[in-house]
Amino acid sequence: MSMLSVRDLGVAFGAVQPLSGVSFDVGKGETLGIVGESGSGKSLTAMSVMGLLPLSGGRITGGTVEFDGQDLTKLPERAYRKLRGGRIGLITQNPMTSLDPLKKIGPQVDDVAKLHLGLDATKARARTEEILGTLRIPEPALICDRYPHQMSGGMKQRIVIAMALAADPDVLIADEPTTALDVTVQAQIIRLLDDLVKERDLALVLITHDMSVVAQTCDKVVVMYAGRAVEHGPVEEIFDRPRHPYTQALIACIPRGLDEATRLTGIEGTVPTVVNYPDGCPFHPRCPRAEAICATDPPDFSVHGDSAAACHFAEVAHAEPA
Amino acid sequence: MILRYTFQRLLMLIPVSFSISVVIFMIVYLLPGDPIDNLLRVGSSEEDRAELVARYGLDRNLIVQYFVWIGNMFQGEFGQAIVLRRPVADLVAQNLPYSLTLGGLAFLFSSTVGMALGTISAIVRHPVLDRLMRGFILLGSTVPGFWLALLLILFFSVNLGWFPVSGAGGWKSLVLPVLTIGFGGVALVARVTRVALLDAQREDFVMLLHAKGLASSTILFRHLMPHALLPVVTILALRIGWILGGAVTVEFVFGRPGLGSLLIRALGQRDYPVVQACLLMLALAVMLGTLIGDVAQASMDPRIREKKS
Amino acid sequence: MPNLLEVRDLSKRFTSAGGPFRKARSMHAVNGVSFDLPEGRVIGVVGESGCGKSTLARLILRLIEPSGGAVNFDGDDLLAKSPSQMRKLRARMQMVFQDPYSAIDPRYTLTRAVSEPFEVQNVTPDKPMAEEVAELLGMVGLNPGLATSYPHQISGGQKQRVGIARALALRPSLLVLDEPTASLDVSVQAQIIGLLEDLRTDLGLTYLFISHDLSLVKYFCDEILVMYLGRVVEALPDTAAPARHPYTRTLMESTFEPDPKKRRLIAPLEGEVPSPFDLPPGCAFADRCPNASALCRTQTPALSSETGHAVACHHPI
Amino acid sequence: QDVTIAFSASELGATAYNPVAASNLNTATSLIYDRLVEQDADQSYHPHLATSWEETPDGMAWTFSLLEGVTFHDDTPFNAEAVQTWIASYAGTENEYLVEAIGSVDVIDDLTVRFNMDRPEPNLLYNLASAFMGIPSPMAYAALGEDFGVTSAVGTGPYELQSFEIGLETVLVRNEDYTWGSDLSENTGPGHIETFTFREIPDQSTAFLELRTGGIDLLLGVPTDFLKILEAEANIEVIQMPGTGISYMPINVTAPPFDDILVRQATGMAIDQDSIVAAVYGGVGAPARNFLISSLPEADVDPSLNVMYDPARAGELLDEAGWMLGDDGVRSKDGERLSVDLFTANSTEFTRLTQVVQAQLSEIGMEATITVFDSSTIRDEYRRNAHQLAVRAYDWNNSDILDWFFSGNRLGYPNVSMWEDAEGQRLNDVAMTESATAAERIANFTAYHEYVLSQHLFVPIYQPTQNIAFNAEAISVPDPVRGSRFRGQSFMDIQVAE
Amino acid sequence: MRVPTMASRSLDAFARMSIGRAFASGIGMIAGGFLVVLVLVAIFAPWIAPFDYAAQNLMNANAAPGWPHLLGTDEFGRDVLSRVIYGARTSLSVSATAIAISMAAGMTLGAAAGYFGGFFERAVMTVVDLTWSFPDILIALIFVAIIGPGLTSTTFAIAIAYLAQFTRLTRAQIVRLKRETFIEATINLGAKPSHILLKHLMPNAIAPVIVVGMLAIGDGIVLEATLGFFGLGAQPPTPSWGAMMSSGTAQLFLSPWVIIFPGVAVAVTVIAVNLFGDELIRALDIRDRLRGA
Ligand SMILES: Nc1ncnc2c1ncn2[C@@H]1O[C@H](COP(=O)(O)OP(=O)(O)OP(=O)(O)O)[C@@H](O)[C@H]1O
Ligand SMILES: Nc1ncnc2c1ncn2[C@@H]1O[C@H](COP(=O)(O)OP(=O)(O)OP(=O)(O)O)[C@@H](O)[C@H]1O
Ligand SMILES: [Mg+2]
Ligand SMILES: [Mg+2]
Repeated sequence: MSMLSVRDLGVAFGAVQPLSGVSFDVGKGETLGIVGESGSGKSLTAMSVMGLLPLSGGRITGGTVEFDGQDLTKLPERAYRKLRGGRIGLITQNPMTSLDPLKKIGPQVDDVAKLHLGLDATKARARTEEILGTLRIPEPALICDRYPHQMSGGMKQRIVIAMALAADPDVLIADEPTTALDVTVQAQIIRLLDDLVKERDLALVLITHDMSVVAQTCDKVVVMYAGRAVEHGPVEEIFDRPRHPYTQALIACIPRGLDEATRLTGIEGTVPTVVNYPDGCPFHPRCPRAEAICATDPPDFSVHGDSAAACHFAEVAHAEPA
Repeated sequence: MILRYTFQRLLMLIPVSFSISVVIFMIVYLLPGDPIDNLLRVGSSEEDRAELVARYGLDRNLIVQYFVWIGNMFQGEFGQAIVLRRPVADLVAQNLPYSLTLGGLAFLFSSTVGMALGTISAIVRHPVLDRLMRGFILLGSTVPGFWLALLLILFFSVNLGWFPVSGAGGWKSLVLPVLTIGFGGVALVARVTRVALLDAQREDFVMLLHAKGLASSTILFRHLMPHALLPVVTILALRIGWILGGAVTVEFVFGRPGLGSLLIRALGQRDYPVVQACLLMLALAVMLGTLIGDVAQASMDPRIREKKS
Repeated sequence: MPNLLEVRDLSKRFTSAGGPFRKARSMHAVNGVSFDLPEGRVIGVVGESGCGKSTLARLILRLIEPSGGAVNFDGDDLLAKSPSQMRKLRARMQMVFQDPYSAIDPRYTLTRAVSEPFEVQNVTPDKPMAEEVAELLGMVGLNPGLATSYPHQISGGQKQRVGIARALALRPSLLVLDEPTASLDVSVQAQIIGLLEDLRTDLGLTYLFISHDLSLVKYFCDEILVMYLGRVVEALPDTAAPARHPYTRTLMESTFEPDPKKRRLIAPLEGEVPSPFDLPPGCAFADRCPNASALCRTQTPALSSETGHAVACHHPI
Repeated sequence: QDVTIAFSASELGATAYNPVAASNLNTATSLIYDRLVEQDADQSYHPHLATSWEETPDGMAWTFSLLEGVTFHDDTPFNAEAVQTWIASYAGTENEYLVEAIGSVDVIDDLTVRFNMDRPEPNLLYNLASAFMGIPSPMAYAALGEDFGVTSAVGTGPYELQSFEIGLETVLVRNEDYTWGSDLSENTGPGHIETFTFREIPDQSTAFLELRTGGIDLLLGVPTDFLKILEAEANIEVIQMPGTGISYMPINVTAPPFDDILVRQATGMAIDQDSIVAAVYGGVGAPARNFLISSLPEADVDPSLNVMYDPARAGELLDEAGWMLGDDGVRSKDGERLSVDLFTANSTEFTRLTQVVQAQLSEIGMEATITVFDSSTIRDEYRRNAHQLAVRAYDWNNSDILDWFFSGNRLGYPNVSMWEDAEGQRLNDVAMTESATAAERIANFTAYHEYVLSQHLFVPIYQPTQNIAFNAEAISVPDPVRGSRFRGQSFMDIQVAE
Repeated sequence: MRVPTMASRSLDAFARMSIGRAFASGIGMIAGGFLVVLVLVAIFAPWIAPFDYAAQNLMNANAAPGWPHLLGTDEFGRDVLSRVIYGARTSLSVSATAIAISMAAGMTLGAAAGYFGGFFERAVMTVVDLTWSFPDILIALIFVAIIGPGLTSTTFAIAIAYLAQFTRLTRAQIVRLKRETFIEATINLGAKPSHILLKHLMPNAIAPVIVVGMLAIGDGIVLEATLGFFGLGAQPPTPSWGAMMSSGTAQLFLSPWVIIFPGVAVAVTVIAVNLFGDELIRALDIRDRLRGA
């Protein structure tokens, strides 16, 4: 059963529409990867789900965000607040700046349990220490008394995760949780998230720009480009039989050290920005197999088993990889 | 922790105070004119002059003079005013309370009202209110103080007769001067608060606070305000010296006594010891302000506490 | 092949200024690094953030003065050069920087940025400047039509290309690449890497390639130096060599394969990277190392090489 | 029961209530101390602490009988000994000249003293009536030393010093034992008002506003241009008294082009005193034609020596001196423009007057550049001999002011004209020390005055009146005022208005 | 790592600079237009002013606004409008000259401090910070006390009072720019220090300093007015907005126009300067670079 189900989501800031037509489902014990290059709208998707768009002046222009059967786009702010941090947790990209530098760690984490579980100060602290413990943070009591700047990036990211977990959420949204971290630390955090999904039966939305991370952790993938989902499906389908030329190109961009055969060439051209999103298929200016129709008609998703790709040539594409 | 920090900051003030004291000591030698001339009886002889010079120790080597002077300062011995002919300490003691009262009230007024206005303008997103507030802030930070004072006198004292035109008697005489200084101060504090709050709102962690499900008001008061306070405290701390010394215009217009007026008067009369004492007091206030600001910042911000200790 | 670059026991110690109330603290950002870079080869340097990679690059180019050691460039002892000699020499050893966004003066057009090398070295190119610039831009795959653009008008990948063009303007023999793609998207990273590969073959360049991405280094380089807290802990003679240092192995295991079928369980790594300011005695990795012995905590292992595969470990794998 | 008074501009900045040593005294001094004699508006002398006096015909001795039952605020008695110690205490002070002619003081009995003179001094009574000859308690004077007049001031006057904040405020309280007021006041003691608060308001125009808005009850010096407005106010009454000084423009005779007497003379003729009185001072006060106030007999000089407005003649004189009018209206000589510095002090009145003077000088082709200084810097400038012209004023109703401002011993300041002249010095010495009688003194000073005028050392401009304004709803003030100034004797008669 | 630094982003944006953009917004146009007109008025004062600013007419002193004296006359019967017009000359030129001197000196000091660092930097900054924490009016008063009253000393007093601001700002810019990659890259090309300083550091540091200078002209006008009010600035009869107001509080009662109009002139000008400066900051997108200095 899917915990979170996004349908045809669109977002606008004033007149610009940086996001449209994003759909995905994620169920308990499942990890969904959202992958895409910078500016493809990954964070916007996360913000929409969290109901935090108004903070930066954006609004949802269409589609639904269903959580546990209720449409969040119509939820009043007060009720949303209960959900946020309570049943839906968020982990942000940069652990360095995600904690209030003026407050000690303990209270920052305590807040969540106090707010959503109605615990008093001592119980909340006990809970905090317990969670820090489960995240393999040594000496939680000591850590609670520290300030953010006294800790390493990996440790801070764990604190942020602890905050997201404190109220035992059903859904966890992790927006590039490891991008700013070193590889060894990244591996630890990913492992931690993996364990959590299994232990707690979480629904995890893992946003990343790194296909390798997706390959290692996700059950399902949504590939985004220029504010749209271009392909989605089970992770193995996507890697084995990518149907969208963008997905194919993305996979081809990963350096594979031991596999000298493939030479890296990248994708010609540059990622479009919100102000110059192309008509038709957003990828067509860079697409090796683009034809006239691509420049005019936005492609619909064509479904292939569990996966679907928004490409006019999805069938052909798979037959002979670019 | 914070005590240790304070102590360290205090120690660090020693070299600064030393250089300030040298500068202040030297300023007096840059002033043209000679207090001895003011003191000398008309038609007196060179010997009379030499005697006076010796009496005030002006004949000694500059360095010796400096050390004698600074030594005396340390013992709270400010010397005798040359023109006003009384202990400088008395003069300072007589004027300081006026400066402190006026400065203190203006400070209080501008910080409380300024922060309130700044906060309101940062969080209430009403275009008309926003415009009004920005207009007020602009006016407050650009209108010359003495002109504002004149207008206030014209309106409240001359036309309405509510407050005295000048002088330093009773609370009523404080209202207009406090308003005059406060107007600029309020605008400044409001602007800094506003900008700081808007900046703080953009910080990454704020989003996470919202994501925790905290109410906006909680976020404002528990998390944003402390951040906004940091620059406000800095600017207010700097302001201490400004208010004490910068009030001279207001003191002048309202005919109020105070350190500023005393300094101006002493400058005019070339009364070295008084000039030195006033400058030293102001420098002290400035340093104290910075110190208070630093300590207040450190007590609010653990990062500063650590970096500097 | 002769060695274009010989680095011997290069060290850099940073000292945080002590005040009357603060202890001066010092750290070894780079500690006794030695290696040879033969002409035409690519040596990769990998390591985690803060391990001293960029510092090493700067030391080699003498952008900062080392605390000890020697750098020999094409037979010249760099550290013995006077500032003006050094300025001349720079034409032959160039660097591409990590952050393309600030690598070009925002007030310079691309033409001006690319012709600046000639200006500062006071050399006149064989061709007219405009042609030279167009050629350089073409060489790095930029449309010469962009010549009059300002940096803010082009993308990050294009900026990095300009950075490369500037570095190549004076036809250097050595190019130090300090994480040239770390702030770029994967698709652009691939473009740049491809470009660098082409340039290397076309111009016969020698690269010192710095990165935190092991798979990229493995893809791009001939030899790999693994750094940990200022020291080289392992020198892999080729990219297929198995890790002998436990740290290298951790690094390799932490690197994800882009293949969902090759999932593996990542073993948790104990401990944190120690502060470079107060390193424990002995091997800096000891606290996190599964094989650490008492010896590791007292004695720093030297980088010893048998069979050309050097490793600094008391208990190599 | 508390009356607040603002000093006039010229009285600001007193640093001590010490009549013996201080060089700057304000009106409050005259309430703390009594004098031996008082001078009335008609220049006549009246007994006060001295009930009567007698001068020997040769002028070499004066005998004073003292009032009985007078005590100082510290309850020590006022007697002959007190007078003796007091006179002696002037030695070495700036005010020593007041008693210079007195050789010694004999105590004849408890209430009689005799001054033995070194030379006749026709001006003795004038000196004794001056504020600088208020009599302090000898005991307190000795005990307090430098602090006398600062921390406390002890005299026999109708009011006692309660507090003195320098530059700010002086509070006087009634001396309840006072019964010895002079015959210049109706009330001989104690005063009607319990407390007098004297405020120093630096800006006269602020003081004026204070009076209008009820912040003060009495303003001792009203700038003339405010008189009309104050007269129109229902609650405010104005008293005008003859002035005791003049405003004038000293000329530095050592600074070219003023080393040329023709240029000096022409400068004098450029100033239109009548129109200044009419326009700047609203017709109040009188034009000054020479250096002394016209009530002094020495002011009555040969009319041809008086300085009169005559721009045509001024032009001729300048032509004669070689300064020719240029196209731009400025004269020049040998390619040098007739451009001079005009200094003034930074009070509202001076800067106003100076700007009018500047405009009038330009009429004869002299370009004057104004520099405004604060009052003590300007003295430094004079001493440095950096000035050419200046606008200033003095307040003194005795002809010996000529000595003060023109003696060759005081070049720079007060001799702002920088005038050194053997004949002048001779006439000065004669007038100051060799006059045996009042008539002789008048003759000598007139001669000196005439010689000074003949040298064109300054330009007389204006004789102000003393203007006192008060809030008639708060207090009543004696009218007419007796005495040469509005001081102690008049304050005795101030009452709270019904 | 993937996020471009704040500094480089604002540098990028800065390259888009053009003063024209500041005029683009409504407020920018009004404020900027006003300032342009004001400067023209100041330059062409002799042709614009209806009367001679120094011509006295004592018989028509303190006349209320009306015809022919639109803004009334002062205590000497001089035309207030003409004096306000000429006053613009004094106020603008004194303030602009002062700020120009201050900027030149501050930029030199600040650049040297920022570039060389070390003890020199600390010494310069300590002294400069000291003058900074003292109220500018006090600095000006002390300075006037040292070299005497008049426009020259007012100019220098204002210059000194604002020196700290420019020094700090320039230093901050240089220190920040020194960390930019392109500086290191240029050094690595073999550039001499002079090339770095003159071709890269200064040109990039100059824009915020100029904008702050523009804003400081507003403050300078107020300071000049204040000194004039104390009688220390322009000497009579030269009109300056501040000096015109210095004839005492009673003037408020006698002829308030003499005090109100120059004050309005100061206030409106300074407000316009600030508004336009704000627009410049917005147009050049350098708000971030003005922080912390
Ligand atoms: N507040 C905003 N106003 C206008 N446009 C915005 C705003 N926030 C984001 N955008 C635009 O929306 C697009 C998607 O942004 P988003 O942050 O979701 O990208 P992302 O995929 O998370 O990129 P990254 O990998 O860099 O984090 C971007 O092009 C961005 O310019
Ligand atoms: N100029 C400097 N002064 C003091 N410390 C420095 C300086 N430059 C670098 N360091 C320190 O030296 C260490 C190594 O820095 P370096 O930049 O070489 O690391 P790096 O391996 O390049 O890291 P990254 O992957 O983050 O670029 C770090 O701890 C850094 O803080
Ligand atoms: Mg994002
Ligand atoms: Mg680096």
